[in-house]
Amino acid sequence: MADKTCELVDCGHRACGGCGPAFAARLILKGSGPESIVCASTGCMEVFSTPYPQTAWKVPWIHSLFENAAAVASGIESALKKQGRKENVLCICGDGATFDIGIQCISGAFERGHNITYICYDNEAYMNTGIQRSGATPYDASTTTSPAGKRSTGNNRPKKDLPQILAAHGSPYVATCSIAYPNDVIKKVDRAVQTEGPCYIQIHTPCCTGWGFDGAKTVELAKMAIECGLWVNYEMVNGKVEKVKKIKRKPVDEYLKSQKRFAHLFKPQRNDVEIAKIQAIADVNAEKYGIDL
Amino acid sequence: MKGILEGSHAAAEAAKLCRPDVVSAYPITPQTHIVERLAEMVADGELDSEYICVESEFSALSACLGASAAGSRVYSATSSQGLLLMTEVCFNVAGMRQPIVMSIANRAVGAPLSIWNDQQDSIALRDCGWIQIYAEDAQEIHDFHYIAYKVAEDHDVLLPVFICFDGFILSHTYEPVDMPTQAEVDAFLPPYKPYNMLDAKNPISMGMYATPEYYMEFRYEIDQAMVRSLDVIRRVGKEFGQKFGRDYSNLVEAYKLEDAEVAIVALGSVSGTIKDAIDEMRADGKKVGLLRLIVFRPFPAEDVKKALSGIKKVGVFEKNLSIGARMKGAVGYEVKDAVNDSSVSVLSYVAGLGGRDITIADIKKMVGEIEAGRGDCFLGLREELI
Amino acid sequence: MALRIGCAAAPGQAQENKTGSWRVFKPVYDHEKCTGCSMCQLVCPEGCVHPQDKKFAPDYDFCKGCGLCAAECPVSAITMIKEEK
Amino acid sequence: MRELRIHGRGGQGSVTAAELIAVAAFKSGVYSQAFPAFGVERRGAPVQAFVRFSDNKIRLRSQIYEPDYVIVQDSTLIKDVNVFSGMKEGGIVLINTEKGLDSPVPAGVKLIQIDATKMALEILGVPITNTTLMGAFAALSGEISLDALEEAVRERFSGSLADKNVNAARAAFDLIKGGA
Repeated sequence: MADKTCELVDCGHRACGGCGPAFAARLILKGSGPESIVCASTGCMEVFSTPYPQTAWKVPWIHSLFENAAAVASGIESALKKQGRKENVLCICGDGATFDIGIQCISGAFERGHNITYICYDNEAYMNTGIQRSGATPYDASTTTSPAGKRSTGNNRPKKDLPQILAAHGSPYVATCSIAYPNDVIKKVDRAVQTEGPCYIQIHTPCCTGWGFDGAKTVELAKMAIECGLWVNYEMVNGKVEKVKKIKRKPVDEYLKSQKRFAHLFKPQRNDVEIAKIQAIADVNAEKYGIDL
Repeated sequence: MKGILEGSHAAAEAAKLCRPDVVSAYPITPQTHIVERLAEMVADGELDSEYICVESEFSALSACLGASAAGSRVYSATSSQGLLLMTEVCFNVAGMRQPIVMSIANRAVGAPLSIWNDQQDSIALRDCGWIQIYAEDAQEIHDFHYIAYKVAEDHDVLLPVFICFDGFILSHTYEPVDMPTQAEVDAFLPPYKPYNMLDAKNPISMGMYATPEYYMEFRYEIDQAMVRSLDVIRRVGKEFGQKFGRDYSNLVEAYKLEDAEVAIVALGSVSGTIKDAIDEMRADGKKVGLLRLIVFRPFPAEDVKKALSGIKKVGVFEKNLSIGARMKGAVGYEVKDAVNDSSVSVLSYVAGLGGRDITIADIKKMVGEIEAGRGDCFLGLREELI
Repeated sequence: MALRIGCAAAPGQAQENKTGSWRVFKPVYDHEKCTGCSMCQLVCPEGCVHPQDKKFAPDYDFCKGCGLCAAECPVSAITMIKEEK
Repeated sequence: MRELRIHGRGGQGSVTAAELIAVAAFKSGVYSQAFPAFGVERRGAPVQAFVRFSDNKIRLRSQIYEPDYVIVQDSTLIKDVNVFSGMKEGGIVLINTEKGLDSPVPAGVKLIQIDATKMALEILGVPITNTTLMGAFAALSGEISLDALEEAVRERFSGSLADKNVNAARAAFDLIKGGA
């Protein structure tokens, strides 16, 4: 059972000050507890938490490759089954590993129905390698591989709807959450590990370095994303959306303005056309999930 | 019990008797019969393993890695493109020192697409840290599985093993195989005792990254383990011989080399055809012998040197092509280096690629070329096509 | 110390890395104002805020001075001041 | 060492026939080796399978180019495939044919014709001829005993299917022995 006081990620890790994913890692393990095995993909969290021999993980932890965490977890789960063991098998992977390079392994693991919980810490780009776009990068965000320029307003595609894709695999429990609501993260992880079958949780984890804001504002930014409707917290049980976080919605402007990755939408002059497109994405979310109070 | 069975079933039956906790593999010609047979065994309750039917070879070996890290004995099998798709995981498994055993039904690598045999796939992965053993017949395919697990899991080694055998030529051929009983195998191969393992009661981190202060030493340690495995393979091969009557304490096999003037070096099933060719040539008064490399990684350089000592003309039969290399084949260099004698001619012959059949006549032709000092070339090209 | 085969390690060794040296700004906790709500402990990405006499205080050996605790404290009991070296 | 080449069409059981002959040979006390012509042929396409018999361990891995025996599962193959290719002097060809063969046979090759399809239809109820031809092969070659063949067939099939196949093999064996 979830225990808020449980600390399974050690001090001394090398994340940036104010790191959203580092905060998320602590919350995830409060939700899943010490009887957990963590399977990590290559990524920012892997690198900041495990330079040999200084591991920050107090639970069994394994990293193999960038794209195979779900397959490695499948093997771990099968071995535990054969040995009659009961640890929770968790994947904790970034959005690049999840949305892009690892999606085949994830699809395979979910289709096979392994009893694992796959958690994506979504900081909306490849941060480990220096802020390149991923399938989770939001529309118009400027990254080093989708830079804003004279002929570009940044990333030209909307964010992939991965929770829906995994729900379509027959996942019994899919949830989104955000470090803006820490107790909600803990609760959802707890529920996922207690649900039999492959479960998926996507946690919004603002990255001060990648998005361009002050590390003291990590939680504030996460809240702003929810308040403007660009991030929606919900649970999907057996494919049906339940328990949506409802809000009094604000325009997207303030959220965008707070981050360097969207600065080109405001300088040298405000780009009303593009901001309207992003507002439309939030409006569609609001309609689709019924988030408006 | 002696029976007659297909080479791939000789692999599957041995894998079963090794009691793997987890099996994960993906179908690919000509390996498929192995995974089909194992799936059948699981379905019939003959084999009490978790069988993970994955979506790719990449996931097959990744799942094996996870299961092995969680403390289970695991098994997989593949060929060709499948092995290449696993390449990244292969390096990782060796680096993480997981004693996984995998059967390789050797097959050519595209393009052009070819389902037929050569050894390009496993030779291409020679540097990834897996022990590579090459079988000549179905009996060796079978026996090598027991030896492989015991060597891999030895705490002086802790390295994964490829058991390589020629696709179709061995995998699809029926021939006699003597199979031990489960009790005999259990007495030879004890239950798996992991060195590092994922366990909530004793948590550790595995597969951490190493900064420049540490990386080289980890790679050095893997190489040292590979070097140590030479003796461990000899020891385990000898022990196997004492228990089962088939001795595998030699990493190479010398056939009629003592008085040979010409030696052929080869890996795998073509060695049988070469032996028949040698018998015919010897009947005609030609002093030819064979050195078969049973183990290619670790490379048994001392054994090769010793076996070839006094022989001035050596030809290496290569079922691989190291594109752009002067000698053409990859194995020749290592034989030449092991011999380390400028008065000895060591030449490579690339042959049998993509399933091109090798006959006794081809071997005789190769010996003619070795004698004439013409080599580091392809053998048996269809001149009309080039 | 000899390497552990397979690039593996047991927990505890991350604490050798005293990340407190990264700090430019330092959180100062006003225990008069502190209500003991534990928000600072919860949000700290380092996990280096610990209970102290029913209130909370950071472990300066590891605090990187990000200021999240100060930003999220509901009663503004934490102030960030420039670190003096 | 003696060598056998089987010609058939994909789906006719040529590879199974080669395997069962090898098993029967092994049970008859000689070393044997069976393998298919490694290909990607689908149902209906001409295929080949091979068997070697020897008193010593078989090491040779090449395909078979100069067979002592040839079995042709379907005489319609003869117009597409040179089933006599490389046959040894004194070799034996066993052909399944309904009407009898009208094309010439190489000199020195002994031809044995049998309407295996008719026999299979009568005994098995289906036109699958491989066990019938195996029985005939046992009789004409002496490489495998009928008892060993029966054992091999019973290991592969079970129940009445095994009985029927054994009966088919036996009938063909008796037919050849009686005619010889």
